[in-house]
Amino acid sequence: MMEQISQLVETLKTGTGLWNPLIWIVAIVIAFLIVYIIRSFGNKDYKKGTEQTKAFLSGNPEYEKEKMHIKSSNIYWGFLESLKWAYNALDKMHTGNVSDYVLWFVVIMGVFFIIMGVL
Amino acid sequence: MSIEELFNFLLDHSPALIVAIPLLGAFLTPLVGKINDKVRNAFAILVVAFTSFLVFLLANDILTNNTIRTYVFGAENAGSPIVRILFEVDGFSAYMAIIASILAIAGVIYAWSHMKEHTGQDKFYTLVLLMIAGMFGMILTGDMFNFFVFLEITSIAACALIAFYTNKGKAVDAGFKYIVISSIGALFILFAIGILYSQYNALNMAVIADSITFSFLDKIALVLLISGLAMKAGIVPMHMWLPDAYGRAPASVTVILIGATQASLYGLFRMVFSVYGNVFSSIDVTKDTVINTINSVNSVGWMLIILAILTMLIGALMALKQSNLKRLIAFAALAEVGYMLLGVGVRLASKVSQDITIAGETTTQVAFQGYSATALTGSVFHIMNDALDIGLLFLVAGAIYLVTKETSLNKLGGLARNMKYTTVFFLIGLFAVSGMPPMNGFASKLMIYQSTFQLNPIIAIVAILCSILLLAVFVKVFHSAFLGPKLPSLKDVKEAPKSLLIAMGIIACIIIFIGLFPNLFVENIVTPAANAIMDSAKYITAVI
Amino acid sequence: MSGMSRIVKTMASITFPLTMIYGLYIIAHGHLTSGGGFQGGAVVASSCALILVAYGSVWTMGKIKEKSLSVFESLGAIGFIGLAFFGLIFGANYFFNNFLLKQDIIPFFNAVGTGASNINTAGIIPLMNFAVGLKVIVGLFTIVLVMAYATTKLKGEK
Amino acid sequence: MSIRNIVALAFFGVVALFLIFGALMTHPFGEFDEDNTPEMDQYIIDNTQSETGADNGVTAVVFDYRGFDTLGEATVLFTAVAGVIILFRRLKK
Amino acid sequence: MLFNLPYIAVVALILIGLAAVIFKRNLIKIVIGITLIESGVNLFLITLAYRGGSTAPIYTATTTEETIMSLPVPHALTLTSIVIGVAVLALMLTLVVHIYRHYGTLDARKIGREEE
Repeated sequence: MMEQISQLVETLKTGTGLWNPLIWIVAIVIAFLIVYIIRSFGNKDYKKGTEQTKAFLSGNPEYEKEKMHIKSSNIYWGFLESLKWAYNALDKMHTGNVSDYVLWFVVIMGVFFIIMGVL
Repeated sequence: MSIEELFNFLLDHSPALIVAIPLLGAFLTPLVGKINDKVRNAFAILVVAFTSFLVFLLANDILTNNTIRTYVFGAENAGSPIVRILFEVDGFSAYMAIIASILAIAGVIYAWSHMKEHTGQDKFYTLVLLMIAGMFGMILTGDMFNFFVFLEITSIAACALIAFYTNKGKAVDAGFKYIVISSIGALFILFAIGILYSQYNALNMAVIADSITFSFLDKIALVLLISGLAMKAGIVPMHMWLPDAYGRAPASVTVILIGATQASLYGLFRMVFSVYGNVFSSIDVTKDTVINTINSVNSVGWMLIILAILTMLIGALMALKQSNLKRLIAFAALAEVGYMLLGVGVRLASKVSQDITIAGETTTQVAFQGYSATALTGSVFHIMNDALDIGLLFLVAGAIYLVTKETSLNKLGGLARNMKYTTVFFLIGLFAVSGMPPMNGFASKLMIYQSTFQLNPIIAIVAILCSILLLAVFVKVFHSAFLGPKLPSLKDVKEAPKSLLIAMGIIACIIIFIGLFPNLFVENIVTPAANAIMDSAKYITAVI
Repeated sequence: MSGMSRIVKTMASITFPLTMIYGLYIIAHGHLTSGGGFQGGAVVASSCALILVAYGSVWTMGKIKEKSLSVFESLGAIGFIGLAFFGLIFGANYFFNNFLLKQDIIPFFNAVGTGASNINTAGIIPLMNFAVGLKVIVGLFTIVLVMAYATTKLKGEK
Repeated sequence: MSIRNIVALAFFGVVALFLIFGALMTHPFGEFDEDNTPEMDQYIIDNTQSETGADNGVTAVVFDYRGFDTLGEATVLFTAVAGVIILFRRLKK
Repeated sequence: MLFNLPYIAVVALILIGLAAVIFKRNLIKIVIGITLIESGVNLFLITLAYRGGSTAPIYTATTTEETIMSLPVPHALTLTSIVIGVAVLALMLTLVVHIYRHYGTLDARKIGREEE
């Protein structure tokens, strides 16, 4: 019985590294404790129902909730815009055409044939 | 007969029964369906549960004793020459069977509520059971042509199930693409089987592996096998059928479809490491094929590495762009397949031969680098993690579609306020699929990173980058679907039905268990499987 | 697909029994002469398809529904896999065991062929031929019938 | 003649070249010399009557030696019938 | 060399089918191409069965000791692969019918593009 328990908490060794989730969990709990202590320091001069709790959008009025929800196609807009060249190529690649699918199969087959035949 | 004898009987015949019982259930389903719906659903769940019980019985025996079981159909022993079909179950087959059984039972339980308001449920359950039987047959068989037959069973059943929503044009189109792709791939695999048969007059994998000489025809057969199975497994750039099929199929089917794709990947592993084991995994310098083929082995390994990097990058980048939830998860699944292929590529690329001089005489020595075993173990481990994580995410997506009838992420929002359990399950899947500690995805990805880093640091960096991209993708999904205010169109959504929650809960519990105790899992289940796939001589001598 | 002219219907109804008998002969002698369950089943299914073409799919669907056909097909498949399962119980306890051969408890199909054609041989192979034959007949005919009926409805819609 | 067709023709030619080479390297049609004697098939031809009792060697292979393939084959037909029926089903209850 | 003509025919059939799948736009023609590939593979399998001057592997009253019989296993494989081909063909045609219902066309380039 005891060795099963010990086997549960053993460390996974990956040749050069190791990984043990239980130690990680303990570490993360300690980190959260520290964060909570630091947070409790700033907690004294916090008053409910005053200006502090309102959202401050640099003076602009606050929208109502439905307007503030960001649609998923707007997220990472900058990333997609900066990688437009890659995405154009990928979109050109993904034609929904069955013949192109089979053509890619033939291309890969040819590449493997060349590798195998040459070497 | 006593319970002990019964267990021994079941264990002895389990390789046949694991395939035969789902088949019998599928043949019986149209008759049982005449009674009523609940009895039929319970019957299907019972059949799959009994099959999973047999799978765990068999896997327990094989993985603990580290043996290989063979089962001959229709005779006591295989005889010589081997004319009969025989199943050969080693550690890797048992490992894949465990994955397939978990996915199958989750999918069948999930389908109870998910398929409620659809017609033609008799045929639906028939096809699901046939697909499960084909999956197990592909995994357990030791005969090339039998592998092809079960591949076709899986493909045809999966195609009919992908096109289940016949009132949607895209679903039918995805089904057509899938059947075209899979039939062409299967036909080329059959062509390769014919080439091998014409040379060695044998259809048994072990016999062919024993007598293989890496001649020109063998090279052609190997190319046909690798390309066909890679297309079935959805490797870039032959992946385009995969998002269509995964995205358009019912969620309960998609989970089992993941298992079918993994079975094709299993076929790739088996063909490369067992059937061509004399070339790829053997280090016995007395065989001249081992020494002469180092270059082609390394080049195939680098080719697989390039394909794996492409798979990861394109999967992650395309997933970032999608706004259809199931299609997005399908691209993420594609990226996950790349990690498994990376391990195989690293293993093959690290095979070296050097001449060492001891006391004057020079001897040639062929060996794999030390890290390659870690790479293959990590990729074998990642097969199970990927199946569980992606399966859980697809189940969540199906639950969202069931309660909201929406697939576009732009029309979703604030679901966390109404669907608490589903949100928790999605969070678990998110952390797991993007390799965040302490979930299971992190352990396997860590093994792959570290072994790949020793081969070439840039590859490891790219792999880590793709993992980060996956995290970004699913954070976007979590924000836009679950967080935010209640949308007026989704005011009155309910929590998902019970059977969906049960199915998701099963997979989530397994994910957390593997994540918390990775070493236990790796030592007792993954390492025997990886050793079995790496040792081709044992696979051959188990039959001959 | 509506029915064809009277001549075609008459000729089809004359040819139907002959083709069916020929197919059943091929099924029954599968273990002695060339042929077997699949080939004979295909012949019989083609004769049924001939009737379908001659009389039209609507008439045929009125005669026989695909639900009953699928029940028959399930019966054929269950017979086939059931024979395989019987091998677990009788004989040497192996799946797909040819348990009828070389035993005297069940006195039919248990002889061993000796060159001359002898119908009473080959163990469970004739029974499997019959099961597969039933399965193939019903299966192919169901495919043709369902596709013909559905496409007929399609023409009706437009 | 688009760029796609040119690429397609190129790789198509590569595949064709290798397959034709393979076809020329296969053992001559219908000739079996010493180094490739068909042991498995010869064993079946010799023992089909004594082991399975069937005069027809092909039926012996289909239903006895490789009977499990035949089960899978029947299952494929069953699957196709189920698929055709489920795809042409009525969508309303 | 001349005696490899059947294998050349097999390769030709497979390549014709592959070309039909790649270069044709009509879905029906793609299906025909797949059946061509399949018939090529079947021809390859049944070609492997032949031995010089051999008869069918069936024992009849006229069988003697010196009768050469062709190999029985490729016959069985071809039978299985033919039945599988029939099943795949039925399913593909069913899906083509549905695609025509939804899109009103059979041009492979006009259908199946994922917009979102």
